[in-house]
Amino acid sequence: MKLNLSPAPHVHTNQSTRTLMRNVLIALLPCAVAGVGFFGFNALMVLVVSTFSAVAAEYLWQAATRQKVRVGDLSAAVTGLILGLNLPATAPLWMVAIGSAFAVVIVKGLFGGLGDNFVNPALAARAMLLASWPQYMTRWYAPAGLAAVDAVTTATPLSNPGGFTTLQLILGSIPGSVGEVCKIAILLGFAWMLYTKTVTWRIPVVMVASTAVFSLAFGNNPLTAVLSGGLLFGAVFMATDYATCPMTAVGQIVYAALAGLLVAVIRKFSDYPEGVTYAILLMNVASPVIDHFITRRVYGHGKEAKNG
Amino acid sequence: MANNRTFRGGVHPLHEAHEGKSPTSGVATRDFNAKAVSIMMGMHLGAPSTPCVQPGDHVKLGQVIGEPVGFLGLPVHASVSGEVLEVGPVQSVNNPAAMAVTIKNDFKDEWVELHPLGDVETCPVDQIVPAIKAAGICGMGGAAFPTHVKFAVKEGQYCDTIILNGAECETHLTCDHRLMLEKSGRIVDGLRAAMRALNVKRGVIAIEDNKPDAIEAMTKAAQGRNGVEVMPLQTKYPQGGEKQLIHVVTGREVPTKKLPLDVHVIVLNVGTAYAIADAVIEGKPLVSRITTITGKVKKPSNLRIRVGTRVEDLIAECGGFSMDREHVGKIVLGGAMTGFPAPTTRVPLAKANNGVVVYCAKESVEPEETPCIRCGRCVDACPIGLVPFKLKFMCEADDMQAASANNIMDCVVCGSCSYICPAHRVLTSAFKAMKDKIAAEAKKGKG
Amino acid sequence: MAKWNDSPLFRLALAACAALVAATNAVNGLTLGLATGCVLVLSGAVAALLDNFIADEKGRVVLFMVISAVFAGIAQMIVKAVCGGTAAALGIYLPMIAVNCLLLARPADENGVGPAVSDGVKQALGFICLVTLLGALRELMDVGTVFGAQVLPKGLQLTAMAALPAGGLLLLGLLAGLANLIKPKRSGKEDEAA
Amino acid sequence: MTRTLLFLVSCVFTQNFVFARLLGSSALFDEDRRVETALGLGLVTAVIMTLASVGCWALDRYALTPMKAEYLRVLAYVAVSLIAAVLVGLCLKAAFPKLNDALNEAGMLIAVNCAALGVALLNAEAGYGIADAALHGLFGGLGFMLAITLMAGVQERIKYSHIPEPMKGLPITLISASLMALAFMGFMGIA
Repeated sequence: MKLNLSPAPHVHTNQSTRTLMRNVLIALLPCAVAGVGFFGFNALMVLVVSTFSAVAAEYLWQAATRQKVRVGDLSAAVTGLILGLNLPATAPLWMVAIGSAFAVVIVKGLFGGLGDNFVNPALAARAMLLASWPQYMTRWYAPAGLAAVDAVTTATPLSNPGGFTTLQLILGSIPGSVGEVCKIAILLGFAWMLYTKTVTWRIPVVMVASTAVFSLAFGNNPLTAVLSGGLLFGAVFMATDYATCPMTAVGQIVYAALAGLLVAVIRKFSDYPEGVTYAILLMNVASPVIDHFITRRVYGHGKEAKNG
Repeated sequence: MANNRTFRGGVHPLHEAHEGKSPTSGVATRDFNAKAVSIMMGMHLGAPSTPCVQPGDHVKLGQVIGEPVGFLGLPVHASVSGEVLEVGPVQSVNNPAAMAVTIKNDFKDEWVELHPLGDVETCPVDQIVPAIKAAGICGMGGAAFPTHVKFAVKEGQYCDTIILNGAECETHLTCDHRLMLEKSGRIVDGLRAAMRALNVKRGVIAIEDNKPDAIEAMTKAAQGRNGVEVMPLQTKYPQGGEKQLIHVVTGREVPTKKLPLDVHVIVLNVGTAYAIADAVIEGKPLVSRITTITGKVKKPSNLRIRVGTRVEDLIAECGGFSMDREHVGKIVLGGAMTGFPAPTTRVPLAKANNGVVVYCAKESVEPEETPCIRCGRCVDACPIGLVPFKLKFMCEADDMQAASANNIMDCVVCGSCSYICPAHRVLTSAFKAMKDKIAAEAKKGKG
Repeated sequence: MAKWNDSPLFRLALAACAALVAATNAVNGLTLGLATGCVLVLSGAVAALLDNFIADEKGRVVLFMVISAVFAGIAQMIVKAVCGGTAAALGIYLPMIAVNCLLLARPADENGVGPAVSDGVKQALGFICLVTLLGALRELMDVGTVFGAQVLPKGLQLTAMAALPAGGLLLLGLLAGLANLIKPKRSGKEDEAA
Repeated sequence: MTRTLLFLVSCVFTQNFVFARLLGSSALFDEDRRVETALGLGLVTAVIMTLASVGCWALDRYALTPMKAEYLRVLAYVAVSLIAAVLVGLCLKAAFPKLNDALNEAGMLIAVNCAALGVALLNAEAGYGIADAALHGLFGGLGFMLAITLMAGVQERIKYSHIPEPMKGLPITLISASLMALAFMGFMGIA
């Protein structure tokens, strides 16, 4: 009888990185299905290419740098799928593959792999694609079910507010990126992640609320501001990325509030109709500074230590 | 009754399996007298005692077989009457050569001459602490800190509350639970003795609300005893930790690098209080305790065992392994969160060992350590408010300055972070190693 | 110049980083490289000559900066006269040489004019090659030409990001990483001796 | 009022001195600079840049233009920014000696002068009046402060990341700066 002498604790939670990532993938499915439903076969190809090229890029990177290949933890698949859902269905597939590779190798791999990156890989890749090929990134399909093959440049709710009824905004029968249009699918995914405790409510709720408040302050209709563009998708799936948001609860609230402010400012003043990508990226960059200043009080430290 | 008394952080290990306690929480305690015991000299925190018997001597139950050494020294008593077989090193849980006295049990249980002090409410106050030292009593919760030293209140210090730790937040263990059900009166006696010895007005017995029957029993026993109250707490690990108990019961926080006495509180395990009552009322030394034997054994049970009983005898008493011997993966002395893995079944139990848990091979396979995804679950779980994943990076980089600057010395090594980590990273034992290293460095620097 | 990493490679990359905004195509890169190189060598020589007057380190940096400002002013006029178009394209980054070439130089060593000039020339050549290479690569990726000559098929635009500072920084970072990969990074001290 | 606000956003974000104009980028490469020091250095740089802007404007207005000595502009501006840096350095030495040592560190000294000279030249090129020049100096300095503070935070964040050996040090800082520049591009087109 060979006794195992590994140290305490001897029991572990049954959650693992793989189960967490699997929960996120499940949460993303409704958005993917809705996206393909609205934008047809091209959208499906975009999602498939983005997910598989992310996984392939991670596999090659880890093999090339002689690390243990951990593609099984599904983190590359999540990054790929989220990036795919962030792109218009008209996106050329070679561009999608480059975006996924950039996300997995440059933004994550070069910094040391899972958990070591300081900005959200999918978001950085989307920003890189927008900077490199703006012409491909701003062509939107009019949603016409599976038949939608011809790329027609129509205005999105952001570039022509008021052009769509609120119901359309919610159902998602509006032009936009593959994953961000159907709000119900996003909320379904959010509910699943809350139920499986994959993410906390703090960041998405505070970010959406703050965007609404500041949009109102800047004179936009808060409801359309919340329901249009990538806000809901960004707040639920991208701002809550573990490695890139602050560690403490208060820090996360400050992070989400500032992100909401930035979304409103960018949408109001800058050329880009969509501010969510840059707002979250900027807050990812600022999150280490937030973590530096907003820390938890350690038991027995500070003035409360003596008599409670 | 909704009970919101709890602390920040913490985890719920094996919550779905009633903290792994269901097999033994309803099983009454029964005595078990092994055929031989190996009583170790270093069962308490502090220098091990020196044996004062030779092989061949005949010893009575309760006879001193080890003289105390140093300030933290405690006498060691024979837990059975019989003939001394051997005085030499034995394999213990964390020390391959622990000096021990092995005694063959003659099952007569012939007590040595005892000097009881009488009833706890009327006995002379100044003799209580010497009696505790003479009885060789140390913390039974797991720390094994000599109780008489804990009671040594320096001048300028005072104690206004004694907390009895009945939380038993560890998994699998039900020894305190059974003790509170079966010996509630004697526990309150022990608490009263301690309160009188230190002139303390308030005694609080803290019990987690997953043991309602124990709460009821102790409340009934505490009726009419002045200054004694029972406080139910929310079930969450590590509620039984000294710092967490003090914070929840009195609202005070022990300042860093300080002791509970600096916030005028002393924390005792219910088992220790019971031992104090034995020492005061019947003059008996600490020779036996209740231990939970559970996990992959045929008949999981709570046994009142003699100090020094070997693991193999305990398992035999519980009907042996409930599976093929080869499939046993791990035998842990203590609960799943802080227990020590036993290298062999010949390891004897010490005063502070409150459980023996047998795991099958599948349960004891260490999950592979994968990269940290910075999910922050360990930060939420840490009851002390540290940032475990960052400390782990510092331990990996062997950066002692950074680790101390980030308060690693405040870590109470409770295991919550390693338990909750989805990437199964080895955190708690890395912090333990780093803490020992920093302590050794400090001692070397000072020495 | 204590804690700051002192290997020539580090200083080279730093100076190139400061020139990224201007060096968006090969021509700009080359012009800027040449101008900076000349200013560096001349300032290094003059500074070495005047060295024994100023003892402390900070004073020597100030001296070097003033001298290089003079030469930078002269260089600006020459470039404006020779190729006005490029001078306009470089914008304020041409006069910025006054400060940027300080990144390349090491005015702290006191061992006379000879080594100062040779070190200056070595750094200048390195800088010219690096900045021109960067300019060429970014031009290739942005508009598909190098020194104006059409390399890639017309209309095929690799990535517009290369012309932006973000793209430049990324490219320089990858190049620096590659350099470390090919010539494993020796510790700071060793570089000093090389 | 909103014009100044938009000017602020433009100087701090769109045309950030470190990430967009890459003036003073050598300040980014100090791995173990604490976030608090970066904040202090940023404020000091903002003051120096404002002083330099006003000084250079005055020099231009009252000395260079009347004497039609544009060719001396570079030398004059370098001199003014040096004086500004030395002046601020002196009063800093008394108040915050530790900050002063950080300021006089190699990379930082060059970065500050680079930024001061840069803002002065930009003012001249854009033909700003005294008010706009001063504002440009101040807002540019705040952008500089934000950049080096965020970079100090990021350095602290990736300190324990498992960065591949050849990428350690300068290359990874360049990549980080590139990602941060990407994030700052969100404000393209504001003023």
